[in-house]
Amino acid sequence: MITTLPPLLTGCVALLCAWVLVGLAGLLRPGSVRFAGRTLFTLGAVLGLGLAVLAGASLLSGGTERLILPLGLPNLPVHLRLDPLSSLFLFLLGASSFGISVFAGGYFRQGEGTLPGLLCLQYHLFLASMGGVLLANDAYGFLVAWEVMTLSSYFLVTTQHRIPEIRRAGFLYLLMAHVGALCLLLCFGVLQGGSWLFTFHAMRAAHLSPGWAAVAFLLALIGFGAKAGLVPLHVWLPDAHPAAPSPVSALMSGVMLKTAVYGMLRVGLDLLGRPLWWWGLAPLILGLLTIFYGVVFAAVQTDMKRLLAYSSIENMGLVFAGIGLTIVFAGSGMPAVAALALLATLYHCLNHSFMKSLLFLGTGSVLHATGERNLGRLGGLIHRMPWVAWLTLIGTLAIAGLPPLNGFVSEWLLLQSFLFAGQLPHAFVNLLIPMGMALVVLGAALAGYVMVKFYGIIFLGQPRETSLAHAHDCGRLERIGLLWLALGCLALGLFPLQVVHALGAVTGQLVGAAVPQASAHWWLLAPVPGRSVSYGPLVFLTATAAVVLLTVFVVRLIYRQRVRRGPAWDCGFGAATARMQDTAEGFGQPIRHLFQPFFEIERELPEPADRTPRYRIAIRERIWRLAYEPLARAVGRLANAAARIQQGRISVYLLYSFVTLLVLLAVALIS
Amino acid sequence: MKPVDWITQVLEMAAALAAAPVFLGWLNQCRAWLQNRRAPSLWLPYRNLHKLFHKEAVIAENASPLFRIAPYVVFGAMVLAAGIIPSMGTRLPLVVSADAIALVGLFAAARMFMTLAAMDVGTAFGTLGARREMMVGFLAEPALLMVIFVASLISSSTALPVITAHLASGHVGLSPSLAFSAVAFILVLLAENARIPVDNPATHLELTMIHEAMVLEYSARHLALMEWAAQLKLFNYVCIGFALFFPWGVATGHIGPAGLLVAIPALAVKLAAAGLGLAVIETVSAKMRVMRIPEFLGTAFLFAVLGLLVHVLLKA
Amino acid sequence: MELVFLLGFPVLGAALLGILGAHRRAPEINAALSLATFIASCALAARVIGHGSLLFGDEQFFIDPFNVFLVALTAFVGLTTALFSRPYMRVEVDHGRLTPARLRLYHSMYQLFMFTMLLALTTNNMGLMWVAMEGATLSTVLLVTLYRTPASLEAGWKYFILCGVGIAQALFGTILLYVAAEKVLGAQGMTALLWTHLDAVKTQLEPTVLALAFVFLLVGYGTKVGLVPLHSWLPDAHAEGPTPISAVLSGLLLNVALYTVVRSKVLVEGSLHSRLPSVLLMGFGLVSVVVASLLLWRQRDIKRLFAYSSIEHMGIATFAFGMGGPIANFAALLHMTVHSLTKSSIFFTAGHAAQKAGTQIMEHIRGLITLSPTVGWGLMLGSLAILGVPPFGVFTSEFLILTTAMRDQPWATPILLAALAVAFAGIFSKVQPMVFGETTGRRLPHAPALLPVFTHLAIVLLLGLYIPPYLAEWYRAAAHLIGG
Amino acid sequence: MTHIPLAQQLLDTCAALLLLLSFAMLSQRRVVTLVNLYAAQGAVLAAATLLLAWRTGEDHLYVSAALTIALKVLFLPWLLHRLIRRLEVYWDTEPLLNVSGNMLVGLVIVVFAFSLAQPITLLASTATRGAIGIAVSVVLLAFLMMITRRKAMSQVVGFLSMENGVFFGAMSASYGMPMVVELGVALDVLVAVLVMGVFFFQIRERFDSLDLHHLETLKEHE
Repeated sequence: MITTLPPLLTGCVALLCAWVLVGLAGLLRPGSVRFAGRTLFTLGAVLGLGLAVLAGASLLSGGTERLILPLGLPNLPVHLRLDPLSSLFLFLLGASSFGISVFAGGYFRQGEGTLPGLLCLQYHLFLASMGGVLLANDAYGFLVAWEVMTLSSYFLVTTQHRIPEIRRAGFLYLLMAHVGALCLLLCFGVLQGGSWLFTFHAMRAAHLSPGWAAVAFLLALIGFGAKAGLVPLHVWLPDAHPAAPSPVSALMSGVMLKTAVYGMLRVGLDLLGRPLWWWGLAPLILGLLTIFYGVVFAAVQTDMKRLLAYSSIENMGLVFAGIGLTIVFAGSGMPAVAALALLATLYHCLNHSFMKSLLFLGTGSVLHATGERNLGRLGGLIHRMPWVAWLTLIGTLAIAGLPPLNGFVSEWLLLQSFLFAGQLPHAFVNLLIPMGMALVVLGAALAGYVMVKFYGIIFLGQPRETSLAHAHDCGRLERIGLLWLALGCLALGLFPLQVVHALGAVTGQLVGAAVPQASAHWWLLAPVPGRSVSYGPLVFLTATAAVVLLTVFVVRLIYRQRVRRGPAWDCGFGAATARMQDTAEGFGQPIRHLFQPFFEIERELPEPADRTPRYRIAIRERIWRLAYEPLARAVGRLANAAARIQQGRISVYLLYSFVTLLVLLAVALIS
Repeated sequence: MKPVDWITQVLEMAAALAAAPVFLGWLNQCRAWLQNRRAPSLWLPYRNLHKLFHKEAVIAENASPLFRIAPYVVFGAMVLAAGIIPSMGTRLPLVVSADAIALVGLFAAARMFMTLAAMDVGTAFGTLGARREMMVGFLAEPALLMVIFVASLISSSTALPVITAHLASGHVGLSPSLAFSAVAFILVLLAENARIPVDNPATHLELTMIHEAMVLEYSARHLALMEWAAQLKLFNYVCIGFALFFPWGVATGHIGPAGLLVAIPALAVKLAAAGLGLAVIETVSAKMRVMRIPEFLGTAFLFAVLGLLVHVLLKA
Repeated sequence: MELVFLLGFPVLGAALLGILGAHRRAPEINAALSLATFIASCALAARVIGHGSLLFGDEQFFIDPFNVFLVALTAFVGLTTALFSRPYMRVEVDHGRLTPARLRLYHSMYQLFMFTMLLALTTNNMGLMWVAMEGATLSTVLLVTLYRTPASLEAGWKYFILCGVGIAQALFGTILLYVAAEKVLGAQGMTALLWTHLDAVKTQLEPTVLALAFVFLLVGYGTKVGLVPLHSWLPDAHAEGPTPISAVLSGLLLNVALYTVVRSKVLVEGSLHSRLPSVLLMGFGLVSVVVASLLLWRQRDIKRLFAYSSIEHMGIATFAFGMGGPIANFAALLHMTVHSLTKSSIFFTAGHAAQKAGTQIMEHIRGLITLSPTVGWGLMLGSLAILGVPPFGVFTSEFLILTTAMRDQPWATPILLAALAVAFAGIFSKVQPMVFGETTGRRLPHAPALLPVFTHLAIVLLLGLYIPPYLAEWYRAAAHLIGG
Repeated sequence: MTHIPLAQQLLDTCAALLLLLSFAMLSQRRVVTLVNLYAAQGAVLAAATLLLAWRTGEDHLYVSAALTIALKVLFLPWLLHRLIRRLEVYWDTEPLLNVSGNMLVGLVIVVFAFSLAQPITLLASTATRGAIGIAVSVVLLAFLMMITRRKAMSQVVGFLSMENGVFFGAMSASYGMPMVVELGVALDVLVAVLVMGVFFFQIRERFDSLDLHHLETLKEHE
């Protein structure tokens, strides 16, 4: 038992409790938006900031703190642990939740279905439980926090429970999450290795046979993969994330998915000790598959939040590919490279949480301003809501992986680590992985396509509906939230070296190797072991800025005439209307055309002689037809078979007992 | 980094700025000759730019600030790219802050701004152009990246100067993987710079055009910047080709007067040859349908990946 | 002394309520007597915790940690159910589904039922245990048919015949046990049916006979536990009886039946050298879990749905007892506790919901959360709890059971996993639309009795987050008694 | 040949009679006769108990014999007859399994029962241990009868005769159970039959027949 309380960990726990209290406070005046909506959410945001600070401090110190609370099972009190890995993800949680909570403070209004006070409770329980997942140091505490997280998010998803689709989405989400949690449960059952101690350090100590270890790894992959939306367990994600109110979608995509990554790293690289290299292939291949699948489907979406959800799937694929790569390298005795891959993975987690939260919040503002989620009815909002538009642009460029923003850094790191695949001692694998690299690159490029579609159709062009004329820009709190996240994207993009330094402790903890830092300059990132490769976003940015400004200056200098505004030329075609712009479907058409086999498309084409031509197209995932519907049917058939047992005639029931009796007696006699 | 390197750096950018229009002019001349036309003047692109700069700019009413910023950003990106690619010397201060991947990223950024600007006014042709451009882009970028990766696997670095220096140093023999990726690169180059058979820079038939469709709404100085940026892009791509496949004559050490004496003529010769080559390709091939482009670029991508596999297999 | 009170109050109550009959305050009296019983049980429990196992009435009664916690649980749920039935039955009478005369029957039989169960738990005499179990059946049969509807009559008849026949087998098993014991303990064994004595000499009992005895006992009492394929009476009886009875049936009777099975298992396993009893229990458990969770998919009647879920959970507990070992037994006991608490609270809310909607058919129960938030949330949380979602206690026991299974019986885990998933889909896909969405129901004159519901849920929640040390000790002692 | 004491022979005869009666019930289709047979079974049981009591001098066996006569020979048959008259159910319909089939299955069951009783017989120390097998088969035969009958009434008679078998088993294996238990059992049986009576009237007033096919509506399988 610890005599003196560890400062940072205690602080974190206190903050989590404070979150719960804030949530409960919401029940005091559940009806009032001003109190529950504004005040409490802002309070929660401040707590989040505090959490980020504490976690950051512990990350930089690189130390580990433990704490035991007298709760939980009789001989298994709740163990808590704050080590670099958990502090990194805690930081992520705190930092992005600050922006999201501030935004939420301005976002929630009356008539969102659930009462604001209840919403506040669920929201803060959600936050606190995520913190609990990251701090838990024993299987039981972990699972409890994990499921509370699922549950609270489920209630948040079904905020507008009157809409059947949303109910369906919530049900699907909870079902998949529960099955995943059961897998995790079994995984821990294997990990505890008969010691009946469910603490993580006991699991680290337990010695498993390779077979059992592999089983545990596989179960963990299924469990956490289901949460992270890994293909083919992703089906719940594109329904659930859009269904939730936008701040919640932001939390789910931005933070909750990362808890799955955390769990995967915790189990795969920490609890299982030294992983075998070929375990890595499973997450790698699944991850690559997921990247491609997610981005292709994102490209053909017409609902802006669905589009973002699929893009989240893609990014999770990227992360899991990174994890797989890490394990492959770590298992083949290349710790330095493994550290590089792990670095890319962690970095991308940070990036994605900021970028995706930013984008989801942006869509939230659009949704409130216009009441529209369908891209086909938006457009030209950059004039009506400049704040949202310009801040979202940063997120868009970042997630498209453009330098000098943050999305690029992690992709750069990942590609650098991919380039080492050739040195792997395993034939065939070092062939396979370059293919993987090709997929990653293709995914990144497609992400660019998706983002142009996303941004261009929502914010640029002419408004596709007259109602959009009344769209208003977002309020003050919302602006602060967006601004915070946008700044986060910039900072992560411009000061990678500092971030990498901070992450060093984590890589050291997980693969036992920090990333070498070749360059002496504070502005230059050169993490690749034994290679003279470097990337300096600051220089990059300043150079670009310098050139651009110089150009502007020169142009102004040599040419001083005014700019005239006129009607759009459009090749002299006068009667151009807003309806002649590309719709979302139109913009996605090339992708749809190219990757036909992926989709299950149903078209409704107008007749040649149609007075009022209508064109409708619905795209479903084949996986429903191929996997899930047959599964459901099979269970249904089994249920019918089982129902035959219960067919109402008492004689038959008596016969059951009779036969059972005789059989058992016979068995008893024989044995 | 010595001041001399900074000089080289500036010199390179300046050279690119100056040479890009001329190179286009030269390309057009070659094409004209091959097609038995009277060749336009070598300096025609300059005249065009000059003319455009002195016109009055007209911008659509519903154009957002993004529309006006885009040309400068695109132009700036291209100039910076020119500064990263070792066309004459490899000791470039800027290079340490941006390797080949960053270079591709830079091109991508330029493309992104261009397409967004094209969608900004919200005309049918603008969005059409943007869509097609992205369709080209999402296949061309990976292909280009894979091409670069082949070279960087050979020289175990993604920094262009290192690659060039390593390849130029001569102890890399003729390697099949490079051959594969060279083919891929040429296909990418054609697609990325809106050359026949992917796009026809000379056309004004709206339905077939890609690049032109995007800049339809631009006029005067904005258009000039866009055009110039396009020329720079072509120039940059050609220089990348040199850096990867024909790194001869590039000064790998500190670039003194002597180095210049070698580098400049070498570059000029290579450019001339490249222009001729491109002209030949463009003359013998016909413009393809838009929906064929993915196949075209898919081939390029495939070649690049093949190059990679060949390298891993043969370690060559 | 406490024991006298414990058993005395219900008998008194049965008589009193039988005489007073349709008195205006009969429900309150019922509740009061249940409260008294509960207090007595607490006193008893306190004493057992203090002094360990006790013997009363020349060894006819035996209290050890194992049964005393079930006694306390039974008394507690009995109390809360009485509280719940107060407004519930009033509403039923207002709806004209019940006459005052039947209300009298209901109250006195309720107390009698309590008595029989407490007797079955506390007696040390296997024969008396049998008598009590049969008594439990008889006292509830007429409650199941309380509404006199065709369906309820059918349900009652099946309940009566199947359990009657089953219990007859149990009697035969008891006799065999007696025969075997007599051999060891000497004839004229008034002692030869006393569990304590049997337990003392269990290693010397003749294995084959005991094996046969166990089979008879298992089939007999297993019928009352509702183990597939002996379960056929259970869903009917639960669905057609009045809701308080459904609550006590699945919350208490099943527990008591399982208790008797485990008692017999302890004896038999002591004498047998094969693992026959464990294997049988595990087999029955798995089959019950699988079949029940499949049948959940086809339910339309809310109470029937949760009746099947009871079968499923009894299956889980049985499986755990089958696995044996300190942790599995601990988990099984915990599971019995949390299941009876959760399930009874679910039946309470389900009853209110059915009254509000005027039907038990789930398609017609919609949007409870808008109609009456408390009932809605009660049903939602209760269902989630019973589905083993943390932080509720059911998760705790399932956590222990599954992790144990993963080590000891890995072959069974895929089956359990699939079954639990199917059960989750089956129940939640039906609960969600009942709680959420637009509503059709109407308000009722009597305010629903939600104290019991939320008391139960609170306790279950507590058990999920924190098991008080003395409670844990108690469970451990019990688990130790069951041995393995 | 060894001399078997008269009491022993009588006891064995009783056992044989019991088995015979069970078979008779199995084949019997008239409800009234069924009840009479049940009464006869009770009588034989009582006789056996008395013999045993006389032979072993166990007092409590006298008591249980008295109980048996009171309950199973007099009261229950009387009650059942009354019910039959009140409810006018004289005939059972054709059983689910025809008589010869019943008999055949019954025979198999008897064989099984005897093999089952083997270890018990070895263990038991009573003079009547040979009869255990018969007890078991009486129980199982009653079970079979309950399965094959279609009228509530005949099912009940089956139930009761099963109880007879159990009782006989107890007696022959260990000279009966402790007194407390026997009293309890008797009480339960009594209550059971009363409850059943109530039931009959309820069922009757609902369906105006005691045919079990009315009671086949609650089921999962359509």
